[in-house]
Amino acid sequence: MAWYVAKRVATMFATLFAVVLLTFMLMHSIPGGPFTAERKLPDAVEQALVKKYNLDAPLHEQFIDYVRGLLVFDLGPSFKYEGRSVNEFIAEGFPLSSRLGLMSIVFILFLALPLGCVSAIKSGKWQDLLIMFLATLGITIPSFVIATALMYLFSYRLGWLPVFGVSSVKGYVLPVIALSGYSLAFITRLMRSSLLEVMGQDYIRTARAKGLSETAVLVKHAMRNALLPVVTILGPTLASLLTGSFVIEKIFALPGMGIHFVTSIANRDYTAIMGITIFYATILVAMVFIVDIFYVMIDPRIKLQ
Amino acid sequence: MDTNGSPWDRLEIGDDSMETIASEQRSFAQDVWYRFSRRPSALGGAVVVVALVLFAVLGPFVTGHTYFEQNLAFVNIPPRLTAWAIGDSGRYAYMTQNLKLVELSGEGRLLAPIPFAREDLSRKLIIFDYAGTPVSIDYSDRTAGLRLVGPDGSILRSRRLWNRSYLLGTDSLGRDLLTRLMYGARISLTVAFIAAFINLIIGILYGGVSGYLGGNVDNVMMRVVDVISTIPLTLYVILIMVILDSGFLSIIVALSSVYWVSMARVVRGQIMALKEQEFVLAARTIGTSPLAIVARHLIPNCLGPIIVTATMLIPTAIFVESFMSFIGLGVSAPMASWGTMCNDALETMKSTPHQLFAPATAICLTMFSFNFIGDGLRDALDPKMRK
Amino acid sequence: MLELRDIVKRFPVKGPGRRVVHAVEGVSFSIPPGETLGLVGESGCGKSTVARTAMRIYEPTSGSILLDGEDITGMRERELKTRRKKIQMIFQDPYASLNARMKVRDIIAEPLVAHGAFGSQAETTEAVASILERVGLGRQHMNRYPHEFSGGQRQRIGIARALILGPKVMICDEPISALDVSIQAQVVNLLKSIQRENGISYLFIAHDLAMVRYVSHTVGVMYLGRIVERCRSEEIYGRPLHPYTKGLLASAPSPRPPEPGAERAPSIEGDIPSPIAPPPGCAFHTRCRYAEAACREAIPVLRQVESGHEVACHLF
Amino acid sequence: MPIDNVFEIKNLSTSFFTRDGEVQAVRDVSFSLRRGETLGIVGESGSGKSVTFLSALGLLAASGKVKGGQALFNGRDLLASSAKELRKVRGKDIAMVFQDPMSSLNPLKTIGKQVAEALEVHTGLGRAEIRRRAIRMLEAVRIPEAAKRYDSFPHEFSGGMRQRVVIAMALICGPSLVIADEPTTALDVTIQDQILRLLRELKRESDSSIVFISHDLAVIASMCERVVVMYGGMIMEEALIGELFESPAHPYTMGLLRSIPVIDQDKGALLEPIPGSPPDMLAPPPGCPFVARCVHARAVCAVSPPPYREVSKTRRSRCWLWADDAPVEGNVFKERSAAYARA
Amino acid sequence: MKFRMKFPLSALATMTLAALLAACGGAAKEAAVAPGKIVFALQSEPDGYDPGITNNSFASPFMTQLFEGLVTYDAKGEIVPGNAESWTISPDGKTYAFKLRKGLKWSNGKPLTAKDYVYSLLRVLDPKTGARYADMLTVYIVGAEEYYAGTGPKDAVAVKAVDDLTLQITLKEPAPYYLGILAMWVYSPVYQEAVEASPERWTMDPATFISNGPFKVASMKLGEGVVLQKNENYWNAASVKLSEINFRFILEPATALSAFEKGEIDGFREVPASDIPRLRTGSDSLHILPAFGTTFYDVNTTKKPYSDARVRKALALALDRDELIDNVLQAPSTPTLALVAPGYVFGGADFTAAHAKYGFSSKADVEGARKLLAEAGYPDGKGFPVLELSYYTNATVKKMVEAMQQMWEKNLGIKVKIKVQDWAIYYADIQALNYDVGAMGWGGDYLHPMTFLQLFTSNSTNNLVGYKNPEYDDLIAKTIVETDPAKAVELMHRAEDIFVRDQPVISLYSRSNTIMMAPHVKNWALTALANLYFKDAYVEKK
Repeated sequence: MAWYVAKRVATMFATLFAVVLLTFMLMHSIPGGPFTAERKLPDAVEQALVKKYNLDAPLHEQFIDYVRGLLVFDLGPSFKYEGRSVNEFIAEGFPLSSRLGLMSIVFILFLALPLGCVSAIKSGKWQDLLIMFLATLGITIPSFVIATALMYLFSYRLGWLPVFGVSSVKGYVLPVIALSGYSLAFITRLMRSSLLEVMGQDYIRTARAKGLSETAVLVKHAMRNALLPVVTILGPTLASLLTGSFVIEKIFALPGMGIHFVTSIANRDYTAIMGITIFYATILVAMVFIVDIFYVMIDPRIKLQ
Repeated sequence: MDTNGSPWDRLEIGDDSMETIASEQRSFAQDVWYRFSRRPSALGGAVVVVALVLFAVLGPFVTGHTYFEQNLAFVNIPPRLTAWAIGDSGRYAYMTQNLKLVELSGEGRLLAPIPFAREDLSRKLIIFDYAGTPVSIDYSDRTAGLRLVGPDGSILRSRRLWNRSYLLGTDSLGRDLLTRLMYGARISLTVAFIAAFINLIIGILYGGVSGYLGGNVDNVMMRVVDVISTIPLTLYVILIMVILDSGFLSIIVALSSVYWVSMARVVRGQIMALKEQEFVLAARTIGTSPLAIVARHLIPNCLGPIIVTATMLIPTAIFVESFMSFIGLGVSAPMASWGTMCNDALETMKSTPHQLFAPATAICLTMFSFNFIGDGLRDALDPKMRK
Repeated sequence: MLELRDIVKRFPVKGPGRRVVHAVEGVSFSIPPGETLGLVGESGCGKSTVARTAMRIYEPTSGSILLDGEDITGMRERELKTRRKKIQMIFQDPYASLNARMKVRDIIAEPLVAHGAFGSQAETTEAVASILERVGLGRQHMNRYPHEFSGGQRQRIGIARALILGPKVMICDEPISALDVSIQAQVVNLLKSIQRENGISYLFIAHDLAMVRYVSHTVGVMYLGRIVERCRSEEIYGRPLHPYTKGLLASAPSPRPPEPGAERAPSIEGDIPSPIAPPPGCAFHTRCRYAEAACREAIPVLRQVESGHEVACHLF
Repeated sequence: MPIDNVFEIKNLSTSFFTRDGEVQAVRDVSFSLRRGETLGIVGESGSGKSVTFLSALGLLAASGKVKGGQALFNGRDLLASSAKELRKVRGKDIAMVFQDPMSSLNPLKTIGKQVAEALEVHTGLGRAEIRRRAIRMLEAVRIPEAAKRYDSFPHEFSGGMRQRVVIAMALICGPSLVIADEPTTALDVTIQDQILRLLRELKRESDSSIVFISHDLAVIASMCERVVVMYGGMIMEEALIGELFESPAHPYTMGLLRSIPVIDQDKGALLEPIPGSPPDMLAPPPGCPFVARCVHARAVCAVSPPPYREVSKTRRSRCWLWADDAPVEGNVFKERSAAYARA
Repeated sequence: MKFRMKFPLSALATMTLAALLAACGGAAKEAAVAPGKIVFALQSEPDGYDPGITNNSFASPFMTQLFEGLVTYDAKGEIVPGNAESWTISPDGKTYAFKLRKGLKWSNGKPLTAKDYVYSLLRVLDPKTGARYADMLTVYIVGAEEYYAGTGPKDAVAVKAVDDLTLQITLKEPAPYYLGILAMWVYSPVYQEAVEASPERWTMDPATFISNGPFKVASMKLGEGVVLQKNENYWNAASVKLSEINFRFILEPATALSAFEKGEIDGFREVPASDIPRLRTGSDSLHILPAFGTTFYDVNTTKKPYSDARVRKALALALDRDELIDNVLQAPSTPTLALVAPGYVFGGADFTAAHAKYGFSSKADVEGARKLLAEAGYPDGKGFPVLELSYYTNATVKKMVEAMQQMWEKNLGIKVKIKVQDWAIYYADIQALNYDVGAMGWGGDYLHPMTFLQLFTSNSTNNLVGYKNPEYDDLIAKTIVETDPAKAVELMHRAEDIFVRDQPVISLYSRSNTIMMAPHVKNWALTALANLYFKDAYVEKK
């Protein structure tokens, strides 16, 4: 176990370093200057800015500087927003995005797992067909269409829920649903196929042969085993949910991380793009790592290796 | 029973009858098709995709419109129209979203714009001149909404008509939505197919090399894949699109350069498992060259998962393309993909919902079809289903 | 014809430390032309590894392989290719050993294609047809796919593929283990008749002692990577010497119902030790009822104790 | 029906409905098992031997359907029982031991839990008592340091140990019938021998009946008193074990025995294999399933299934050659009995 | 008792649900119409809040509410005294002396004096500050350019505090429109103590964000919004009626519109084009106001064939501005072929009244355009290279360029390719003259034609078309030194004549500002310079 963790942590950092290097290179090949605003800047101002952000230094020096900053969790200043640091974008945006993400994951798990189970148990029956139809629908509709349609119906037409913002608890309803759509559908499908697979295993037959009721077989033997693939997918899912969605945040006017990322790309805000990308990657790697550890805890077989 | 012979005649058993093969002869492809075609959803998906391709390829020739031809007089016209009868002329007027009048034939054909005369701000009337007859849009009554009134101030009779000139209506520049949808299908499907195909090739090559060589080469190659998949892929696509400028080719390049990682993983996993299989060992002991082993033994045998993954790459590509369009990185105008059409229509959804409905439905339907095909193929190609 | 000298094969184990699986630890034997060497042993004893190493599917950690007197151990694949005609292999799993995506004709013709043995398609087809008939299948089966055949038929296709280049040595890696009882004899008979006609040498691997005895001229018993006993096949039942061989024989259920009340010979207790950490000394001492102190320390070497009968045991 | 029949299958037919068609896995199978008896079921893969018992216990996969027949346990038809009643029988009165000890154990649960589970379901015992009994059971199947290994996971065990656990799981409630479905097939000979010995010992200590399913006649011979031979979903013959080896009453059994080398097998002579391949159960031949491979086959064999008839008090056979109107000349069975009679 | 028993359970449930919904819906509504408080949506967060630094148009609502310079605008768009009570201009038109109001205070209660102005303006001229609008000082003030370039001393900058209440600024030339420039926020004072304590981040924290306008910052949240509250220390606090303005960032116009229609916000700008007709007839809230801005398309005059004025003119004439405005833009705007937008009135006539003499039609002049193109050597568009029409990511501009593409292709027979980029790259390309025709426009910085006309002098930093005409330059230079307004107008008209003749850009229309503001919000002002003022606004109680 210790060996496993050590190895995982080592690869984690190696991966992150590669991500940093890669994004740094990508970033410096993006055309368009970070100081292009609505109207042309006087040359002197532009030169002053270049100096201020150390953009005239050789590339490798800039990189070393950047990595040095990373080591103390300093993602540098934003080029676009005077006086803002990239850390601030994350500090301001992440809490909301992650709150939405956590709500979504709870929503997803509470809905997807039972639905997947029902679908698997009623395999081939109308319940299964209905759930699978809805799940496929969830995968097929682009999130911006879901979000817009939800807002149109529930906020604009029916007026049940606020159009934007999260000033009240109700404000979370639509963003969470829209954000969950895809993963909800995906995990429902995964749960179904995984449970179907498990239900065909020999040990399920063994459990039945012991005289366990179907419910007991499902709860005591099938569920946990069927959850393993779901757990594996949970890492990336959680990471993507926590880090926010540009689409949802834009449509519901939520000041989250996703918005910052896309606007920083449009603004060519180098440090912001890099910082947020690296943050994303870190969250993803961390989530995958946590999920892996969790996986090891629920699956005793892994411990051997 | 043969009445001539006795039931106790000895039955001669020739070698041939002993070595008969009971099952009917079916090649791999036939076998897959047999199982695939027995799933209504999968078959339905395939039919829809074929129909879509036909729709995309042949459709634009039969609508009588082109995807780029604008008619600024007929912008934002929906497929279902409220027609206001102008007197007893048998002609109708349609009130457009931007408060113009268009003359309409009885069957629902758009004829010509009715010239604007003046606006009476005090009476809240927008007055048009229909061959000497003043016809006005009356917006004085908020609760009743907009009405068309005749010269005497009486409200005109109205009825609902289907738009016969533009079956799905027009977009914000007066282009035929149906033709654009068909054309968008070309773009979206082309992007999807090409991107999926390139991903397929790269994925197979990368995964194949990594899996076949194994060892340290595999280790390094898989770390690279890990790194790439550590950044959410849409972010990469955005970055690449930004570097390359948006456009048709860029989308293909962006999608192709990123989404092969899943394919590479699948192929690698398959190859890793297969290369220890006895038939591959057999090929090695026979003296078959490594290239031939990969080409004749390994690749054909991981075709199942490859095809399934590729099938799922297509909807992914359509999806990502539409997302790119949403953030403004779609194909360049006047080309239209479903994604750009959706995006263009989103903002004006309240005024012109039909513009969103058509492409969104098309995306949905396509995704559904490919999902069903994918599910069908997964089952049909599943080795566990074989005897 | 085929000679293995002191073959050692170890596989690295993933994880911390430099642990290895001691799959084969110093196996030597030679098979004269037209004869069969049978290798028996339980799973994990290294018999399949020996087979695969002999085929150069695995590179031996040390030791050498001599084919027809020629050392093929260090040969590059290019040089090896011409030698491969002389040595061919039949695999255990009749399902996994045939490429499901290829027609029977192409499967059998593959060695010819690989070696460019025949020029024309017609010649190739003819060669395939005749070899198919040789293994008891008809030319009408050529255009079928493997999944349309039963296990026994598939195994015969595998034999045909191995046979088509006219090898001098055939490695049979548990060719009958996966077959139904009623089919096993078909395959064994076929192998025997081929040997009689073509004078091929076999390395025949199985875990069924009765079958090995029946097929082989010489039998080697393997335990944890080593040959512990080797003798003429007639003697293996008649005069087993190594305690493991004795236990193995006692463990195998008699193919006839026991006499009521008959006392059974004591069999072997305990589990097979892990090949990652084999016991020191004689690997069998953990389960051996005769084990002495020496067995725990020194590894016994395979010595000839009688004419044509070798045993690796401190007791002899 | 003799009253001491603990278990009886009557005219059971089971099919699997796959996308390729109906696979007739079990066709008109009947046999019975006496109290305390060990019955062997022998047959090749796909002969329907496992399916027969899975049908009886309601453990078939979703695609499997029992088409007809009865499975009487102590006189009660299991096939007519409700799922709930059946559950009460399963694990308590009838237990099963499956072939692959790795896959029959849930990899995520400790072996102790899995052994104890049947007790939890069928008894109202307290936790501590259940644990005590489970440990005792593990000891009974010779798991060393049973109390310590109680909390181990299956992957920490060797194959032989796992199979012992599976046996412990089956026996924990003291069932009156144990169905061992190829319990040693996945094991090495030495381990197989250990397991067979264990089973024999356990059998001696209890009065439960055992059905022992195997494709290996030798294993059956070392375990059972009586044997049922299955082929192509049907019973070919039924006999006391000695009789079967002595004088098989069906051409299939005869072929089977001849195709196995014996210890003193003449190495010069070839074995006598059964020609051909087993039938495709998607489209089984209309007559005897063995007809295509039978050297004694007659015209009638290809047309209609042979009757299953009593050959002697202890044996039955499903072969046309035993029919009353079958000619004696060239009839391997009738000639033989005629020879006996003459003798 | 009996009727109670009959009371249906479902009705109870319905009532509960209704009450629940009413409670929630009501809360949101209440917040919106609470006396003195408004919520106003902005489309984007500005890139900064420091008046000395930013030139971002999204900063405008903050600058106008938070800061007040020497002069400011009233609701009619006229320049009125702000912090300065009065001022005098020397006869040569070069020296301005401002008399500050007595008792001016910062929002923290500290006194604001002329020295604060000196500090603030000198800070703008310090290159380290990175002021984006620095040229609004360097061009005009004596010594400013030299100090900014590092070639002159700080003392030489002609911004002096004569005493605490008197500020004197000396100009290089007598720019008659200088008061308009003075009204720009770059001339706003900043609080020295706060700025020096944290030069980059003083605007990030309400505690240090000291301002002098009618409002001050109460709270700010990155990406979400900024809440302003009334500044009790404002000199005219008595007339400020709103107690709170909540500026909320809503990027998606459709969301803002929905929120507005559901009463969650009280106003927003940039109304989605296709909703304008609907709102125009169906709502009291839509306001379309003239803007001092022109939308035009830059033409790269350094590149063949666009270096030929006839080609540029042909392109300009081939567009049907009526169609573009009515059917594509769908927002009322004035078609134009000239540069200056209406709004500057001199001598009772709008500057643009003179445009009539150019005699152009808002319809396409296909004949004329084709003729010009043929004269330039491309009859029926033959031989004309593919025109690359560039624009930046924007939904409305996208529609415009697509319509223009078709008009040009149809009317001139040329081939047009559309290219879209993000603003940052697009603008870089335009600056590098790496384009054929590109979407552009200009919103005036101050209410004077010079804000437009100065764009196309040879040395203008915002001359992005490579246009060079000494005659034009000369006229503009003369205008700057002309102290007689009538003569200045005459000079400017002559300059615009040259512009129309040369057509360095293709003008399309003079812009309008659209704004949605709930009817209960009264007395707000949106000037032609697109600055929004809430200092006199109030919320009418229902």
